[in-house]
Parts: sequence; C-alpha cells; structure tokens
Amino acid sequence: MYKIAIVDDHTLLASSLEKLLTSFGNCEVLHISKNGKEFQQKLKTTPANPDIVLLDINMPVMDGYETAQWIKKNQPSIKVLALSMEDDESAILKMIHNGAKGYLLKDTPPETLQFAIEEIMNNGYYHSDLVATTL
Amino acid sequence: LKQLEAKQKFEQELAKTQIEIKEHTLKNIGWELHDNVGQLLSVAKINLNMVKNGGETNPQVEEAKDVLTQAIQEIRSLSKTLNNDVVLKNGLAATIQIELERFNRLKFLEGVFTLKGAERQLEGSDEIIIFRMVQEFFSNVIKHSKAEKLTVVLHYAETELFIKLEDNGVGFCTETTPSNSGMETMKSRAALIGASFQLSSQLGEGTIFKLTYPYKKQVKNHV
Amino acid sequence: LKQLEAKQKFEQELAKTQIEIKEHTLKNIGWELHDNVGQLLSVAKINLNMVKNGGETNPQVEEAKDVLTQAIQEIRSLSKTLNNDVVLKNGLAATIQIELERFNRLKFLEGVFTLKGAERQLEGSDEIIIFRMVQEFFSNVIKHSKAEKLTVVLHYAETELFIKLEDNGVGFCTETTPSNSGMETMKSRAALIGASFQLSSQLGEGTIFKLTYPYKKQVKNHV
Ligand SMILES: Nc1ncnc2c1ncn2[C@@H]1O[C@H](COP(=O)(O)OP(=O)(O)OP(=O)(O)O)[C@@H](O)[C@H]1O
Ligand SMILES: Nc1ncnc2c1ncn2[C@@H]1O[C@H](COP(=O)(O)OP(=O)(O)OP(=O)(O)O)[C@@H](O)[C@H]1O
Ligand SMILES: [K+]
Ligand SMILES: [Mg+2]
Ligand SMILES: [Mg+2]
Ligand SMILES: [Mg+2]
Repeated sequence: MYKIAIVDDHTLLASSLEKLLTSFGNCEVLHISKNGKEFQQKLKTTPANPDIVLLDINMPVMDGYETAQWIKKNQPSIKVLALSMEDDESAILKMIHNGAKGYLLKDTPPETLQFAIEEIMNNGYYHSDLVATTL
Repeated sequence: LKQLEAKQKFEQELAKTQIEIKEHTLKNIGWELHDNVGQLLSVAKINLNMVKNGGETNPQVEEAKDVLTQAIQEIRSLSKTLNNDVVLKNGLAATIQIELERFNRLKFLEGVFTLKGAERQLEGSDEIIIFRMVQEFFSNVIKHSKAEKLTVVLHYAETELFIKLEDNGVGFCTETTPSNSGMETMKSRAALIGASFQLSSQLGEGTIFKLTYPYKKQVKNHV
Repeated sequence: LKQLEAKQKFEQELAKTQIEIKEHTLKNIGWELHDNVGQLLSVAKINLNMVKNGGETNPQVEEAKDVLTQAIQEIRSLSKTLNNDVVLKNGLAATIQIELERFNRLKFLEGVFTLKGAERQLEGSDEIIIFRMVQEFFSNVIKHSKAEKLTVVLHYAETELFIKLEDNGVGFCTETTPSNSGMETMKSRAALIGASFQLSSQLGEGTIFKLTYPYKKQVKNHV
C-alpha cells in the first residue's frame, strides 16, 4: 500500500481525491490538510509518514511553494506530487524547482494520476507532457 | 485658474479610483473563477471518472466529461483574457494576438496576425492608447461588418510602427456615414500620441484601417 | 503652463483609455461566462440527468450533479460581482452589501451590514471615492487582520453620512505601524471630497474605521 497525504484548501476536492485514490486499491490516504501549516501538524501527530504528498499550490496561510520547499529541506524522503489548477509555466517551474517530483492538473484522468504515483514510487519522478514541454 | 487646477486634480483622482475598482473586480473574478468554479468542475470530473458500470462506459457520462473538460479549458482561457488587461505586461503584439485568439476560439471570425520587423517596446502609455484604438476597430468589425475574416499586420519599421487592420465585411460609405464617438475618440487620441491614421471603406468592399506611429526617442528592443 | 496643461490632458485621456480597456475586458468576461461556460455546464447537467441505471441512482453521478449546480450558482454570483463594478448603478449601500455577500459566500469572514436613516444619492464621483475607501479598508481586513467578523454601519443622518467599519481581528499599533500607500491614498482622497476619517486600533483589539461625509448641496432621495 502506498501511503498518501493530501494538502488542499478546497475540502470538496480533497475528499473526492481521497475517494478516487482509495478506489485504486493500492493507495491509502493517511490524512488531509487545508494548508502547509496543518500538514506540518499532521506529520507530528501521525506515526506513519506518507510516501507521497498530493500538494495544491494556492492555499491560505502556507501555500504549495512554501510547503514543497519545507518538505525538501526537512522531510526529503516524502515525495511531492503537485496537483493544481494552474497551467502556467512559472508555476510549474517553481514547483519543480522546489522539489516536486511531478506536476498534474486537477482535471487529469485517473489513469494518469495512478500512473504518476507508480512512476514516482518506482523511478522517483513523473514528468507529464505538460512538465516535459515546460522544462 | 486655481479652481481649474483643483477640478483637474479631482478628475484625475476620480479616474484613478475607477481604474482601481475595476482592477479589484478583475482580480476577484480571476481568483474566483480559477480557485472556485474551476475546482468545482474538477470535482465533478473526478466523480464521473469513478462511475463504474460493470466495465461498460455510459455515453451520457462520457459526454458530460467531455463537456466539463471544455468548460475547464474555457476558464483557463478566460484567466488569460483577464491578464491580458495589463497591456504592458506582454507588449502590444501579444496583447493584440490574444484578442484575435479569443475571436477564433469563440468562432466570431477568423483572425490572422502577422508581425513584420523586430518588435520594440514603445512608451507604455502610447502602447495602451494604440491598443485601445485597435480594440475600437475590432469592436466595429464585430458590431457592424459581418466579416468572416480579420487581418492584422504589425510592421515595426526603422523609424515608425505601421499597423494595418482589414476586414472582409460589408463595408460602409465613409463620406455619408457620420462618425460616432468611437471614431471621434480615435482621432483625438491619435493626435495625442503623434500618430496618424486613415480609414478606408466602400459598401460591399470591406474596411481597412492604417495607422502610422513614429517612434519617440527612447526605444528598446522588446524582450 | 501650456505644457503642463497638455500633460494633464494626456494623463486624463490615458486614464480614460485604461478604464475603457478594463470595461471591455469585464464585458467580455461576463459574456463568455454566461453564454459559454454557463451553457457548457447546463449541457453536462442535462446529460447526467439522462443517465439511467436500471432505476437505481448512481452516487457519483448524483454528487457530480450537485457540484455542477453549485458551479452554475457560482457563475451567476460572479455576474453580480462583474456588475457591481458600476458603483452608481445600485448606489453605495447596495454596492458595499454585495462586497460583503461575496466575503460570506467565499467564507472569508462573516460580513454584517446595517443601514440607518434613509439612503440618499450622493454626488456620483463622491460615491465612487467613498466606495473605494471602504474597499481599501476591506482589503486590509482580509490581508492583515485574520478577523472572523466585519461589521459595517452606514448611517445617513440629517446633514452627513457616517460610516463605521469594524473588524474583530489582531489589530495593530497605529502609532508605530507606518502607513503604506493604501492609507496614504485614503487620506488624500478623503480631503478631496471634504470627508474626514479616523482609524483606531490596538494590538489584539481589532480595528475600527470611522468616516464622516457632510452632504453637498443637491441631494435627492435614492430610488
Ligand atoms: N468595420 C466596419 N464595417 C462596417 N461599418 C463600419 C465599420 N466601422 C465603422 N463602421 C460604420 O461607421 C459608423 C461609425 O463608427 P463609430 O465607431 O464611430 O461608431 P459606432 O461603432 O456606431 O458607436 P461607438 O461610439 O460605440 O463606437 C458605425 O456606426 C458603422 O456604421
Ligand atoms: N484591519 C487591519 N488589521 C490589522 N492590521 C492592519 C489593518 N489595516 C491596516 N493594518 C496595518 O497597517 C499597515 C498599513 O496599511 P496600508 O493599507 O497603508 O498598507 P498595506 O495594506 O500594507 O499596503 P497597500 O499599500 O497595498 O494598501 C498594514 O501594513 C498593516 O500592518
Ligand atoms: K490551485
Ligand atoms: Mg487551492
Ligand atoms: Mg465603434
Ligand atoms: Mg492596504
């Protein structure tokens, strides 16, 4: 079972994602946080660390850029998969620069999400066409 | 004289206030569209992607998914329109191009864009005023011409910028048609930035707009 | 002097141009949202309503429908935000109220509005400037205060309008905190319309803004 954490301020979206991930059969959602600060808290209070964090960008209090940077510095074994509405180059570059192992749009088909998780677990990264053309 | 000055200062501050309010509105809309409507549609799509029907796909669900994908794409393009507002950010050429892309996307007409010469950054205020003149011509094309095609040429020559806008619509008789506030404003604004323009049209022949803008002193190449 | 006048005229025309471009953008967005995104969502919903599953309802399809209904509602509310831009159309009180409703809807904070006395229509330009001052205070509340509640009182008294805005956020030390362009602009604009205001705050106590605007000659009751 891959252990996944979700960080997204859009609670409805986060809970839909949780259901989707659970439906894959090989993923288990450890916890959901509304921003980076809450995520830091959850890391402290939860015994198991996630393998992968699905990380939103636009969030109040502590956004995705800052959170990715913090993870890179303090929890380098946790892999960040950015999941955002934003499709502009600067957002993608910034997230990859801050250590994200992949970048998906929120309306990505489930097969792609599942494949990205597999790739990141097995090869350490997943670069979709979107990222490949940007880099 | 003092009174006149005070009045002018007031008018100017009022205009600035109105710009600020509009900017605020645009920012709010961009935010809300992107972070709220866009995400809701993603949620709907995630749900539909989870619909299992014993291996078979349901045609209505598939169609709904396609439509949602389109709607999300529309919202992304709209954010682009919102940002296009800041003329100086992308430069004149890109700003005009985005406007044409919008016409293409919404199937208003076919917009064709050509850039000649090396784009230069003009004075910011002049770029804004030129863009607004182009926009007024575009509005007229959409409102009056019934054209299917709109051709735009931006030619950055050695000492001046030439702009040629052309539609293949119904045209009008320039001698008998009274110009309205749209064309009148164009005239006074062209004078204001030291540009000259010419509008030629004939019934049944489409309409052509030509503008010449001599560069001012400090010109830099646009990045 | 002539040169100064020319420069002022130019600045004014530039501001007008910018307002026009922004209005154009807002109009395009309103149109595209309503006629394009809105329609797409309706199509998606019609499709989902046709999904038959042997009499049984599918929970994912049902959830998707609910979410689409929300998104369609959001788009309707956005049109309201778009139109709110035209301050004079609805009057100051309604315009402020729509702004507060937006905060409530997006769960930024709880906005509470009270109107005392009979609303009067102020001079159009003054309504715009007052609205912008209120908007700047609101921005500060959202940006700096971490407040959960924002209380607004508009009191149309006999000879003046009183406005009281209050948040229950973190507050700040008004003596040591340098005012930025937001507050500075407020000061000069208040002077411009003959209004006075006062900002009081203490760390941990929230922030209160009080404005007094004496009516000018021609006042009518607002319809
Ligand atoms: N591209 C065009 N194709 C056909 N007719 C045009 C075109 N451009 C302008 N016209 C004619 O010239 C007239 C004057 O244009 P003008 O832009 O001054 O006013 P308007 O578009 O009617 O109103 P507004 O003041 O809102 O711009 C129009 O009413 C129309 O009859
Ligand atoms: N409602 C509030 N709650 C807490 N602090 C506030 C509030 N309003 C203002 N402040 C403090 O006062 C400072 C000055 O406000 P001001 O509006 O002048 O500048 P600003 O909001 O920082 O920047 P801008 O120029 O973009 O408005 C703020 O930076 C903030 O520290
Ligand atoms: K986002
Ligand atoms: Mg978000
Ligand atoms: Mg016109
Ligand atoms: Mg401020």
